[in-house]
Amino acid sequence: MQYNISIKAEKKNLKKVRTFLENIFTQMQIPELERNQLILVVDEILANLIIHSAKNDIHKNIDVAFYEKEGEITFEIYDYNSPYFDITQHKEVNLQDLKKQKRKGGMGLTLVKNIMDEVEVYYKDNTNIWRLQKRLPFLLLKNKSK
Amino acid sequence: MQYNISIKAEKKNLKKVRTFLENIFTQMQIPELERNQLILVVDEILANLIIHSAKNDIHKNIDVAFYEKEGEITFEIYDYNSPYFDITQHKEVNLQDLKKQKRKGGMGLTLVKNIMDEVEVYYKDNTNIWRLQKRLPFLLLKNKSK
Amino acid sequence: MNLSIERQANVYLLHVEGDLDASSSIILDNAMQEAIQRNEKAIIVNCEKLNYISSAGLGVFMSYLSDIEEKNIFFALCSMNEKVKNVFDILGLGDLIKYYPNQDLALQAAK
Amino acid sequence: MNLSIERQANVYLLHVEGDLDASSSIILDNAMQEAIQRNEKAIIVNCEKLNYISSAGLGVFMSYLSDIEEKNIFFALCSMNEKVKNVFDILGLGDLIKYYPNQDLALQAAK
Ligand SMILES: Nc1ncnc2c1ncn2[C@@H]1O[C@H](COP(=O)(O)OP(=O)(O)O)[C@@H](O)[C@H]1O
Ligand SMILES: Nc1ncnc2c1ncn2[C@@H]1O[C@H](COP(=O)(O)OP(=O)(O)O)[C@@H](O)[C@H]1O
Repeated sequence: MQYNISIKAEKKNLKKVRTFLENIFTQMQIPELERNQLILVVDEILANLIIHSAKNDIHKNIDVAFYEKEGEITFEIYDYNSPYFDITQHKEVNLQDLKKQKRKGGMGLTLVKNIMDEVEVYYKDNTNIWRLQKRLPFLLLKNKSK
Repeated sequence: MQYNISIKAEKKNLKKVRTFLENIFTQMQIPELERNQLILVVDEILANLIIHSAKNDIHKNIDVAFYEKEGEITFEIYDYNSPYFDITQHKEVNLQDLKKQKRKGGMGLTLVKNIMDEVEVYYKDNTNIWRLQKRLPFLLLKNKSK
Repeated sequence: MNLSIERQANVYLLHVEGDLDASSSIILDNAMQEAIQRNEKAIIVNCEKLNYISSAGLGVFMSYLSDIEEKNIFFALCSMNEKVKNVFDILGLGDLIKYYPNQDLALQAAK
Repeated sequence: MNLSIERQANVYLLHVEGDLDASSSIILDNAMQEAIQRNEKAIIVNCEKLNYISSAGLGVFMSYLSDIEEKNIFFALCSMNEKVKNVFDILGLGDLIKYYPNQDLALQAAK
């Protein structure tokens, strides 16, 4: 079972994606904290793509795919609006620097990397594909007990 | 905003699709009766495709897309497992005939056609694309009042 | 979906619960077949707790109407919620299948 | 998201409600800016009714920490639900921002 949601690059759509995921995760009986972390991760990436990549152009599309397989959650987020984003160049945020610089941003990707087991971006057909994975072993137990 | 759900051709997935749509339609504040009709329509087509087209082969995929635009609900259902299905050849069910023949099936497409404003199947890239549309004018009013 | 059977005098009461779709209709099918084979005088299907029905569920009833007529069995559905009744009505099944808004009315008619 | 302001003695209490994401964080930003400009002695942000926070929301607090320090303002967050606190903790923000599990403790500390 794979779920997709396609949105226009508008910040007000962030809430819609969160509600969409909340529904799916509740159905999957993922506990509240994990549910929130997974939703947060997608919210962070989408916010980045809306702001830095699509630059709030509401005619631009972003697609989110979600599936679960053998106890592993995978998100794929398709960004059609940016050259290759080399996430391997991204460094963990330094909070003291952030404070000194009075910057409002800069913590999103750090959060994402801390929550997920795997965060990769690869570039194909002019598209940055963000693949985010997290193992939730209890999902496996639940499936087995069926 | 477009939603997609991709399932394996297994009857037990019908319930999952219904729950998925129920969540979206509840969020859209579509009233209960209309919500049920829309869910029913997708359920009927998917059941047909699982049984008649994918023949219960759980390795076969079926995709469902959903979007709303200007007060019109559109479903697109992608069937990769069947030659062109010419729906224009389908005739409204005759209940007396059904009773005489003791058939269990035969009412699905009639239901679908009665509920939706537009039911078409077109064939492209070895795929039957079922497009089902229904106008729900009150959605338009809701959007305007935002 | 869940089925339970209740007897009231000469009436075989089938309570259906949950979702009746292409996946679960086989359960109803077996129960209907069993009820008809027992040569019951009256079969009433109480749909009070039926949340959802698709054509596969309604098709089960349709497929036994001829047998029911031959065997002179009283057959009726009752107590559908608004959603389920709406599907029943769209297909015009009221012309072929008796329907009562509650179980008491159905039981009275069965006498 | 919704914001409301409450005064308690020398404390400027900001109640945040709903979802604090990249879309709504501008509202919080304006309120924080306003509070700091007023030369308040103490600012406490009560998060009891905050349902969700992303880095955009937390980033607003981060961006004012230097100003707050310069102006010698007491600043703390309090009463986060488990989800919100979890995000705060993952980033290790407890090292830079005072946090109290309830408003009374925060008010006491502000004295
Ligand atoms: N898809 C993208 N395209 C271009 N630049 C990006 C993209 N995503 C992130 N960035 C850059 O990476 C930086 C770090 O991202 P992040 O940690 O999420 O911080 P922020 O909260 O500022 O978005 C951003 O400030 C931005 O400059
Ligand atoms: N995708 C399909 N591929 C092949 N045959 C189909 C397909 N969909 C429907 N059919 C045929 O059309 C008939 C009418 O469909 P329908 O009214 O839904 O009745 P049923 O309840 O038997 O599926 C079916 O009995 C089946 O033989």
